[in-house]
Order: sequence, then C-alpha cells, then structure tokens
Amino acid sequence: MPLDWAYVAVFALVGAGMAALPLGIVWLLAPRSAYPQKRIPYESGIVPFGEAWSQFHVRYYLFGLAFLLFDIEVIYIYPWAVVLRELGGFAFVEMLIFLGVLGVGLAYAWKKGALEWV
Amino acid sequence: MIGLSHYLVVSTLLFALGLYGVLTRRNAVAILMGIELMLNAANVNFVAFTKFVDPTFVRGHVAALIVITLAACEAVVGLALVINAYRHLETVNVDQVDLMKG
Amino acid sequence: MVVLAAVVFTFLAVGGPLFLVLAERKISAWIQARVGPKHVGPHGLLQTVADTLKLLYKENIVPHRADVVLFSVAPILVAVAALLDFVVIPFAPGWVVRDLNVGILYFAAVSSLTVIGILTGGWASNNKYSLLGGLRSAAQMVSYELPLGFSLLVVATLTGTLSTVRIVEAQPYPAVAYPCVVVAALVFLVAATAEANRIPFDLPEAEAELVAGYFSEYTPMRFALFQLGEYGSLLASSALFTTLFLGGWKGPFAFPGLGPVGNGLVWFLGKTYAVVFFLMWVRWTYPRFRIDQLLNISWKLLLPVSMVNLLVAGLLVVGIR
Amino acid sequence: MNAEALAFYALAAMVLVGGGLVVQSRNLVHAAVSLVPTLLGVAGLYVLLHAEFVTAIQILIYVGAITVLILFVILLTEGATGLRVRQRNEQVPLALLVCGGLAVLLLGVLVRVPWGPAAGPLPPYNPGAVGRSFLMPYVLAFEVTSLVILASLVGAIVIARREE
Repeated sequence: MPLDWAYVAVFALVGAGMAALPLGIVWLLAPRSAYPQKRIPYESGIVPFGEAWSQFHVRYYLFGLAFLLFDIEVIYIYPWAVVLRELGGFAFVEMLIFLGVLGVGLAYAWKKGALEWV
Repeated sequence: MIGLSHYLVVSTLLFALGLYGVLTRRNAVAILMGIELMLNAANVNFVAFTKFVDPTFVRGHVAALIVITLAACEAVVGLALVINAYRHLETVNVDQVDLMKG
Repeated sequence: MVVLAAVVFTFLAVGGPLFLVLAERKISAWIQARVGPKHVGPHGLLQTVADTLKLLYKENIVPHRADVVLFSVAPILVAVAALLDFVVIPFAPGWVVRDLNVGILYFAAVSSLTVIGILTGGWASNNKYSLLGGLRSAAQMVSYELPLGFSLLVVATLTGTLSTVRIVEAQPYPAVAYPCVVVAALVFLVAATAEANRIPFDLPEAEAELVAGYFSEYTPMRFALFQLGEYGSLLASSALFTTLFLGGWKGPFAFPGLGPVGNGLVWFLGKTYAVVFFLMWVRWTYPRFRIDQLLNISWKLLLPVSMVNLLVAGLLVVGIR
Repeated sequence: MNAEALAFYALAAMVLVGGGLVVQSRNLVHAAVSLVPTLLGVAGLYVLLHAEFVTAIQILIYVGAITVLILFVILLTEGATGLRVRQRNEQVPLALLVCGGLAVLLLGVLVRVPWGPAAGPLPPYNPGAVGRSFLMPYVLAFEVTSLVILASLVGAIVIARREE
C-alpha cells in the first residue's frame, strides 16, 4: 500500500522537475536587461501607490469558513459511502441525522446572510 | 527497521516545536499555526499506536479524524476571533489585545 | 522503471494540454466564424510548438519588491497539482498509473492543492490586481470544491468503492439510479468548469476589471506553467467525468482488431475529448457571471441539491439491498 | 538502509524543517506556506503507517482547506506588513527551556518504556474499516461531531460578521 503512494511521490518529483526544466532553459537562453521601470508592478499605466496589500473585505473569510466546515463532513461521508451497502438501513438513518444537523447549519448561514456577497 | 519509537521521536520534536511557536509568537494567527503543529504531532502518535500496538476498530484512525475535525473547528472560530479583534483594535498581537482591562 | 514511466507519462500529460491550447484556438475561431491560427505548419497545427519556442526565448521578469521564492514556486505547485490528478485515471483495462484504494478522494485532495499555488502566486506578485484575483479565485475554487466533492460521493455511494477502476467496472449503473447520476453529473460538470476558472466562471481573470487576475505579473514561461496547470486540470476533470459518468473505457461496441486495450483507449480518449470540446463550446458561447451570482449558484443551488441527491442515492442503495 | 527507512528519514526531515520554518519565519505568509511541506510530510508518515484514508483527509482538509483559511486571514489582517513589527515576545529563553525540557523528558521516557509486542495486522481495506468503526462502535462520536461543527459554524459567523 505505501508502494502506491511511492508512485505519487515519484510523480510529484518528476513533475516538479519537468516544470522547472523550461524555467532553466529560459534562464540559459532568454535575454536579460534590467532597468527599474521594467520591474514596476502593472497598475493600468500609472505609478503604483501604497502597498499592494490593502484592507480586504471580511466576506472572503465568511466563505472560507463555511467551506471548511462543510468540507469536513466529507471525512465522515466517504467511509459511510463505502460501507453503506454492507450495513444497510441504520447507517442511512445515522447519516440522515448527521446531514440534517449540517443542513440546519447551512440554513442558518443562509438566513444570517453569511452567503451573500455584499 | 523503523519501529514505533522512531515515529514517537518525530512527533515529540514536532510537538515541542509547536509549543515553542505558541509560547513565543505575538501574532495570534502564528499562535494558531503552532497549535496546528501540536495537533499534528498528536495525530502521528494516534496513527502510529494503531499500527504498532492496537489495531482494534482502527480506533487510532478514528481519533485522528476527530482531531482533524476539531482542529478545523478550532481554526475557524479562532480565526473569526482574530478578524474581530483586528477590526476593533487594529492589531492581532495577543499582548496588545487586552480589552478586559477596560 | 517507475521514474521512466513517470517521465514518459509526464511528457504525455504535458503534451495533452499543449494540444488543448491549439484546439481551444481552433474551436473558438470556428465558433466565431474566424480562421484561427493557420500559418505555422499545415492548417496551423504547429502553432503551439512555435509558441513554446517563443516562450523559451522570452525574459523572465520579477516585479519590484515581489517575493522571489514564492513567486517562482507557485506556478510549479499549480502545474504539479494538475499532473498528480492523472495518477488515478484509468485509460484502458489495466492502463492506470496506480489504482489507489482512495482514488476519487485522492483526486479531490490533490486538486485542492491548486488553491494554495494561486493564492501565494497572487500575493507574491506585489500587485493589487494579482492579489485581488488570487483571493477571488480562491473564494470561487473553494466554493465549488464542495458540490464537486458531493458528486464524487454520490458515485461512491452507488458503487460502494472509491477506486476509479472499480467504479468503471461497476458501470452501467442500475436504471433506478439514473436520475441521481444525471443530477450528480450536471453538478460535476458545472463545478469542474468553475474549478478550472473557465468562462462563464472566469471571474478571477476577468480582463475588464482585473487585468489578468492572479497571473498579471507572470512573464512567459511561468505564465505558461499556470496555463499548463489550467488546461491540465481541464483535461483531468474531463477524464474523471468520463470515468465516473460515461463508463470510462467501456464502449457500446468493440472495434475489430484493436484488442481490449486499444478499444479501451479509443473509447476513453474519444469520450474525454468530447467532454473537453463541450466545455470549450460553452466557454465561447456564454458571457461571464457576476461574482455574487457565481457564489449563489454554488452555495444556494448546487450544494443543497447535491446534499439531497446524496441522501436519495443512499436510500436507493439501501433499497436495492 | 532499506526503502522504508529512507522514506521515513526524508519525511521526518521534511516535517521538522517545515515545522521549524513555521515557528521561526518572520514573514507570516512564509510561515503559513511552510505549513504545506510540514503537513504533507505528516501525510507521508501516515502512508508509511498504512493509514491511507487519514492521509487523503490530511491533504484534503489540512493542506487544502485549513492552510488556505489561515492564508486568507493573514492577507485580510496584516499581510506581510508584520515584517516591520516585532514577531516574538519576551518569553523566548523561558520557552526554549520549557520546550527543550519537555522534549528531553518525553524522549527519555519513551526510549525506556517497553512498548508491548507488535500488534496484529490492520484490516485490509482502510476506508471501509474506518466507516465500520464510525457507524458501529463510535456512532455517538460521529453524531456529536456534527453538533460540534454546527456550533462552530454558528459561533464563527456571529463573531466574524460586521455588526449591523
């Protein structure tokens, strides 16, 4: 079983190598001429002002948190999906309760407007 | 041969690293990251004990999954607190967040 | 041996997306009654090769005060995440890199790594448009990961396995399950389009408002890596769609003289590229959504529908038993 | 040295170096991104321990979701402007003492304890075994978790939203 994942690791390493290879070729072949104006970040043609980082709206976080909490359900649903056939009715009822509770959560987030992009 | 104690050594060191982060960082988000490291160290232990000591019901895996769930819940609530504190106090450094003093 | 296989496979996986760039240009030209690339090679077939050579000769520019390390690592991470998707795709009977026990869960997990690449790439550019594009992209991708995951779960529930090979073997689904499968397939298709940041879900790189989104500051080869990741995940999602909903390598009839593997490859690639063509067709036909519409579709339509769909699928499985 | 040992030491190095960067980086974005190799290394350790399902979940939830959320919050609050701010408090020597002491103590204990005989084999199909465990002996934990998730969803929304 760890052997399966050894393949994954080899793929990741080879993939990273293959992705870095053209960057190496560019480094060898491409011209280099640095002058300060070229490296100014693009801002519609005007000189950038302030920091690139600035205050972002909390709405990004609200979507992030809702995502994380609904993503966790998956931990419990995948094993359930695999053994449902074997365990039958009571496993279904257990999942019904589980998803019901989380449905309440979704309804709450919806009603409170946490899912609105305002 | 890699045995149980090898994994325990790694998890102990990871736990100590996480604790160091929690104790010395000023930024609340960085403290949360330290806590995540400590939880991961605990999880390594759970899974290692399942393999080497007690595979009944793979209960170490179950515990690890529940810890991951709780880590996510903790991160969500903790980060919400960070955002709230930042909005009111303009800082996320825990030694400057001292509302209780009034 | 493993390394050699990985290298060969990576070449193929890189070649596929490169070909898709050309296909996209040809198809868009066809839909818009243009000719498209036609000068390089017969019918412009070598256009991509010429483009690649050109990219190799262009200067890499790192913007002022950018974070050099993260700026360089982000595109590689995106490309590798797309490549790793292919590990569990079964191309023909016996032709799968590795049939992982947790196949479709692995697919979901690996594709979620892309978000980190995009977010850090956008931040490391030290450009307002890049950062905003990166954040938007992340918000969109995480929102659509959920319906995508639920579609995978419907299939897992119906077949009782997570391995992609066994899912193909379990098809066709029983007739009573068709409504469930169709709903899951539609949800998957919409979510996969949104995950790939394609029109009508291409908010993160809406050129009218955000220049080019998170890769505004990226010059040739690194930009190409982002493109590679994008087309790679498009191809991977189409291949997974074929595997889960279209019967994978199975076909209604067998071509004589090709053998099981040849037949499998023909059917699998045929179906996959048909899905790719469909997604390109959509891209060049529909306008872009607004971001609030986009998030509403995911959270208020797809997510509740797929949660109910999952329960129906579970009920069916218990009933059939 | 066989393949397993090689993989173990490589992964352990990845975990510990990554973890070191997480607690040590002055730049918070760097610290958050360093979580990625650390958590992937832990996932690799799970692979060596034959816990496939936990591995996949570790990548999906920890690397793909929790890290993203942490990055979000760093970008929403201070970004990298924290570089100009002192990142450590005055407890560094004390913390070094405590953590070093704890590590030495635990290591000293765990190399002395005779961990019983090797256990029997793990059940063959990991996701199935986990599912059976969740739905039969640990069903209460399973249902209570949904309540915990609900509670933190409600709590986080109430805390994070702007007051009307």
